[in-house]
Amino acid sequence: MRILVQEAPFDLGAESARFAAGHTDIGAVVTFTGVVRDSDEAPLQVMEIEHYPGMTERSLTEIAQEAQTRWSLGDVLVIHRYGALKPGEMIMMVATAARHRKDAFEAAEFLMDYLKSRAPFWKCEVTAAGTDWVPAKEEDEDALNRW
Amino acid sequence: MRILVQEAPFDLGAESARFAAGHTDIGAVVTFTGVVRDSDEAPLQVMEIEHYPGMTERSLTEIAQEAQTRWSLGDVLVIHRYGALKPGEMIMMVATAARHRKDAFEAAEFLMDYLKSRAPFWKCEVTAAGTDWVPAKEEDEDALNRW
Amino acid sequence: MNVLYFAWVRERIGLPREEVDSTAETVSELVDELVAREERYAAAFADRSALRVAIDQELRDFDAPLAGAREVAFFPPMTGG
Amino acid sequence: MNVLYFAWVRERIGLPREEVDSTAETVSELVDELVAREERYAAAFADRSALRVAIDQELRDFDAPLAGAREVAFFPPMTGG
Repeated sequence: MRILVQEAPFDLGAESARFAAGHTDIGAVVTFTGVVRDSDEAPLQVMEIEHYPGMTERSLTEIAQEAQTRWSLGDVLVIHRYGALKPGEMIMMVATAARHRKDAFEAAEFLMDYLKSRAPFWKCEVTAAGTDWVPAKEEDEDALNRW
Repeated sequence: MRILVQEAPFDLGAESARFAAGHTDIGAVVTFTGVVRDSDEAPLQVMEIEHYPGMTERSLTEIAQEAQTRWSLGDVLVIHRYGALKPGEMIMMVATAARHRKDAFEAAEFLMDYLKSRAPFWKCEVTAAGTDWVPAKEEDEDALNRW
Repeated sequence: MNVLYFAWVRERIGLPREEVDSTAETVSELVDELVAREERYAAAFADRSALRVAIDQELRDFDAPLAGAREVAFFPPMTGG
Repeated sequence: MNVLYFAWVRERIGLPREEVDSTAETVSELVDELVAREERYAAAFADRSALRVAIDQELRDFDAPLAGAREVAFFPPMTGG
């Protein structure tokens, strides 16, 4: 298990390759990558991501451990950035490895659902019109109920 | 959309990075990678993958197009290898890009479910005990019913 | 028409493809003709429910008509991914 | 105890953290004390249902006891991922 909280960009290619390499007891690797998307209204200048140092690492670790309890996983990786990100930049990634694809997919979706609503990150969109804290979506809170 | 059927290894890192790069209208990228897993019984020497040239490309294209019809996707990638593969080698990958994570996850699972049972590949496991054609799993056929 | 075999169907029949002259109107009739030829075909087609068929690279049923078909392929259920 | 504010709660109150001397027994009582202090706290805590609270870096409810707490944090619902 590997949990990284960092301001610097990460290399999706290198991380994916490293994560998937050298296993002979797993058959399935799933990755999810979150990308800064342009705002629906005004062009996005920057996405500011604030977090709660200490609690962030703790909650990501708890979520990853919970995934390992619920599914039979060979490995789990979570990387989440904070700071100022531009449109098109990668915000975060999770990766799961399992013998079977169902476990790898479900665990990755579980990680994402929990990370959205339970890891202490807050996004603020900066456009020419000003700054806006991204509101939490009810559907993201509802997504937790399926687990 | 990009469909590749090839004997040569592919570079998961480079493919993932290229696929996810340079979009500002997508927020979610999901990849699935299939890895040659060691046999449950005897140590696996080689996994021989046979396919039906022509029909393979056609069916992968149809499956990817169907995914693009059913979900709002920015892009789809499918790479599938054939030939002799060793344990730990990557067999195939799919990648999906979408505005929202639900579309990217569902489309990737749909691609995998269809690819398992509807793309003309056949796997043969070679161990010290001989060769065995991997039987199709009933659960893989059943998995199609959810779409 | 061109008849193709894959995986253990190919192994049992002993070749990957052959040109077959046939007046069969459906896939089932074509299989009947092949089975009547030689034991190796009978062995390959012993359990048709364990087989899949494609006509011109599209999955079809065994009762599909062969009119106009250029390529017919027989194989076990697929195991991609 | 150490009280932390994040996102728009931090912006409304105007600082990211402060040391607070309090005899509040629950989170709600602590919020009542803060709100009574100055308008900027009242603005930040106007709608408590829009806020989340963590005690020593664990998510808790507003009626959670503060006994032994070293760090209390207030913030809007999280938007990770």
